Amino acid sequence: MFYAPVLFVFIPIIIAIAMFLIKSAKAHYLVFLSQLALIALFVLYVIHLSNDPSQNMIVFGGWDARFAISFYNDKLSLVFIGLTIFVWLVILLYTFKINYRQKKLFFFLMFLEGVFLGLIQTNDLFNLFVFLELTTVLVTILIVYRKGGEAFKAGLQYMLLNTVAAMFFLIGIILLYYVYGTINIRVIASEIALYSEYNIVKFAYVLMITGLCVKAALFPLFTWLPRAHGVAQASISALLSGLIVKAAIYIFLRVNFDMFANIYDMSEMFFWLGAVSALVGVFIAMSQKDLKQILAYHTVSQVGIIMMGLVATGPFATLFTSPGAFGGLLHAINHAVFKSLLFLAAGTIIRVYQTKKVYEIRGVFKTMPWTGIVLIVAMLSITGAPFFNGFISKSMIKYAFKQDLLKMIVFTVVNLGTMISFAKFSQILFGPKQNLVVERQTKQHLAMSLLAIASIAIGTAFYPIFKSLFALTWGGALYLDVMIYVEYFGYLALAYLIYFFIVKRDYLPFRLLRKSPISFLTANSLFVLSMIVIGLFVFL
Amino acid sequence: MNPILSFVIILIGIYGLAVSTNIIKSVFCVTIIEAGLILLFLNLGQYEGGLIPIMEALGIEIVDPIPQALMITTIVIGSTITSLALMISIKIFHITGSIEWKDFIKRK
Amino acid sequence: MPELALALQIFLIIVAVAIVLHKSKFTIIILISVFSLIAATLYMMNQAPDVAIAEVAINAAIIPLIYVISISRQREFIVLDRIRHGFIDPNEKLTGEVYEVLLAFTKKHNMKLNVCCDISGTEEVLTRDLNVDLIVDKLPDSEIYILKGRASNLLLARLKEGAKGMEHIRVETIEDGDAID
Amino acid sequence: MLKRLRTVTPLIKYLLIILLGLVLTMFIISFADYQTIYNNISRLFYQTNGFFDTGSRNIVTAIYLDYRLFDSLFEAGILLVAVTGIGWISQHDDEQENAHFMLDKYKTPELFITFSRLVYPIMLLFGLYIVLNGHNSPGGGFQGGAVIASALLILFYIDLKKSTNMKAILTIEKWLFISLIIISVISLFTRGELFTNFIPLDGNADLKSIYLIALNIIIGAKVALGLTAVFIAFLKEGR
Repeated sequence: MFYAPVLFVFIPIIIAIAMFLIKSAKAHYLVFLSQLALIALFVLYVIHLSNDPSQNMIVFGGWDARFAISFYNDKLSLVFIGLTIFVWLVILLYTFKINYRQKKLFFFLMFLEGVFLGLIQTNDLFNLFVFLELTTVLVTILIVYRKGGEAFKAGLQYMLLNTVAAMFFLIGIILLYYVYGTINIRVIASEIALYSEYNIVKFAYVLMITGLCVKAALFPLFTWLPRAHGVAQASISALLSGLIVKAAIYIFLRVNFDMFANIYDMSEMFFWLGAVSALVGVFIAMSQKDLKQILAYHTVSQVGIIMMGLVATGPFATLFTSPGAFGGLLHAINHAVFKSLLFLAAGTIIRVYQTKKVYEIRGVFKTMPWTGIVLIVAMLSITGAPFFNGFISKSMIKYAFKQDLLKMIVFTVVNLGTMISFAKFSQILFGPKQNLVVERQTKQHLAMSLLAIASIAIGTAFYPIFKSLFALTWGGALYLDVMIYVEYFGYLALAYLIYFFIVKRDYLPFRLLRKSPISFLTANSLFVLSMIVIGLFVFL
Repeated sequence: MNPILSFVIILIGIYGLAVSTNIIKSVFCVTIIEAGLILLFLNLGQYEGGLIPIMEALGIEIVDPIPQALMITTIVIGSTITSLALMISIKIFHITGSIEWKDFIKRK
Repeated sequence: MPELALALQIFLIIVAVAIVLHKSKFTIIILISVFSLIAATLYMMNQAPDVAIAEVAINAAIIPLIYVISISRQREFIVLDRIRHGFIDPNEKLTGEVYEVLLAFTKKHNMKLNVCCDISGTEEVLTRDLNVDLIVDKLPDSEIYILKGRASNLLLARLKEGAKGMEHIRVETIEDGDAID
Repeated sequence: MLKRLRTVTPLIKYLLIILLGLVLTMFIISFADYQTIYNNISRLFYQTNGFFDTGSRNIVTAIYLDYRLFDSLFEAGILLVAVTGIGWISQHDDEQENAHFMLDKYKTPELFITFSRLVYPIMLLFGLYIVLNGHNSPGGGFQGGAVIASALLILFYIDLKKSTNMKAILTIEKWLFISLIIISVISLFTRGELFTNFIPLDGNADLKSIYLIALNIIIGAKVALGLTAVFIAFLKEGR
């Protein structure tokens, strides 16, 4: 059991290579075998760790941890491992078909799973960089997998921007190595206060955070995300939006909360970065007409909300005890669930209707009832309806800054914007039954139902679940309050009104927003600009 | 002095990424950034009188070996990124008939 | 020899600036090789022979070759001849009206015409997987040649404009079957 | 106005240069006293223990084949993934007939052929030397593999139509990757530690070099095959 973290990485990779090498068609079923093995291993490992928490670190080669690579697991990484395995199971179920093309897809998908699990567990900064680059390469290949023209363009921009971001992250690593003599995250975390007044450490921090801002698609640097997520096939989009974006959030948690342990008080800056990207994401999403682009821009805005939550309780928040930070983390998990569901459902609809335009799709609920139901679940989740998972994390985040009026207003506007654009999105549900060929898609429905169940389960039973998992001391008895229902439906009614009287008319600002004005070249200039801004905050 | 010059190379790479008009040059700008980064890291491991990190005799003073080991990895990673990007750029050319960034913007 | 290293590093900066500012594609490849070689020398001066060998072997030998190949691929205009006879014959000299038009067109855009004739497959597969820019077909029982290409190809739009007045040539576009899933 | 944002105007260029100057200033401020804050604890550790721990005189090899073997595994992995991906994008992992192209009929110059025939065995030997002596002299699997790959590339340039089985190369590469993992895991059974030398820590240096040479050979073969495969994919792209 002690070596389970290594197996998490290598089981999917070995299966991936086996997929490539074995010619028989039965090899396709290996992916589910590996997922079952991973789930079993995960459960056993969690039990093992809870019995003996001291065994949470493996140093490869048995050397001093300072000079070698190590894997480290705590509550945070275990949560993300569980989430990864779950989302991957759903995605594999959704994409499962037996043919040659699919076999190659499974090779990349499974390899990516192994790499992603390694990325979560690694305790070494350079190893983290290697995994990051491997993720970038794999994701690029997955984006361009179907070889469309737009996909190639999006993939190239994704790869170049993210590589540059990773390179700057690496410069930060270099400078940290230079000062601390090690690149082990735990060791640096324990010694960070020794040299944190040096300008060189501050500069390293600036570079690493700037790199992560690109990876997490925060405000001025988000342009690669909608392009990449909009053109990939449905399951890949779900994976990218649901999970791969969270890699940046996860590394941000590791770097900002663990390693630098909040020695630089940047919470205000991060809050406004998150707030601006949430607002911009939501406003561009409102103006879009393409089904997948709407969802992709919502990823930008939701990542902004996660960021707002993580830093809401001030600089010295710890992850599992303060409502804001925990709300942000929970929202990252919830977002993985409902955004994957939205993308998968949208993919199913697009395949049947053969178009991506919101205004051309009507009558989904009557044509494809089951997809309609899960889509409603996902939309209620993302808008924060009571009894769905989005509500829990959003109310936690809201609770964290209930004293601050300005922050509250920003958050409410973002929430309202989300509702408005989903008022637009929900138009596809209504209307008469369409005469379309709907094939039987048992596996797809099963995959989507899994996600919908997870969404409702977290929403209704979150208190017992999280109390037992993380020993929370607050929360509970939330649904007895009448105000939350009044508030939600009030905002919903307002959102529909605004949609019908303003957004639907498609005024000039929306038309301008639709053509996102930031090209690849401008994005690079903005990269430098944001580096300066973050630098000014850190140095002054 | 040397680390600063290495950092200048990185900045030139960034500038190139922001102003270069076609894909080929952008891809090479990533390589420029990478070369500057490697030089920066190697410069930092230097000190007066340090020798090549090969222990031909015991007790000699060597330069820091970690940067070198890490930078070999970076070179290999950089080369794979470059080749993948070039392959995609060939495909883009045959699909859109151009590899200029300005032709990338969707015309609606 | 710190002075020499300093001088080389400044030279490296000059080469980098030259690469960024230079316009011609093929000159850049020479500069790329030079850049990598100077960088390798600098690594050697920084007591890093391992990195220098890796840089010389990968970034100064293999990568420039890949650049050469990909740039030359990006100057090709690949035409698939579906007719096999009359317009183009692989073993004979190339003649014909369409050929002249295409030759003039590629010359104007500083590209090379590359003609192939023995690939089969649907139009979708050809233009998508095999990089074919243009498919030349002929209407049965008439002298009209049909040139087909992807709608998203900018060159095709220019070709269409150029071939407007010609009687025997008709340019058609194939819509991309892009990303409906 | 929107159009202006999309392209880089001279104004933005000047602004960008100013911004880059600011970044440089930040860097210079941070590096004001960089030589005094250097933490050489790692360097001293590898200098004193490197040879005894791993049996490799070349400390760089010692690091990437022993202390940080896990990185090297995934460095090989990234090459594997990229090669497979390039093969997928260019569609040359299938055994397809090469199409007949007009431009490809040109001949490589005779002088180049004669010269290359003389050079490439030397390069091949040099590459092998680098791979085999990676633990004693500069070099190792990655560098040697790259040199061997460039020797093989010369062969391809001599005869452009040389037929290759891309699928076989990719398959061999996968097997090499698996054997790389297996060899690095053996140490779990002999020493109780993952990803290190399988020969016990107190074994002598010559014995330990068996492991180093074996790993270097596999990595060398993998890198050589991988880079050759990338090159072939480019050469035959769309053909």
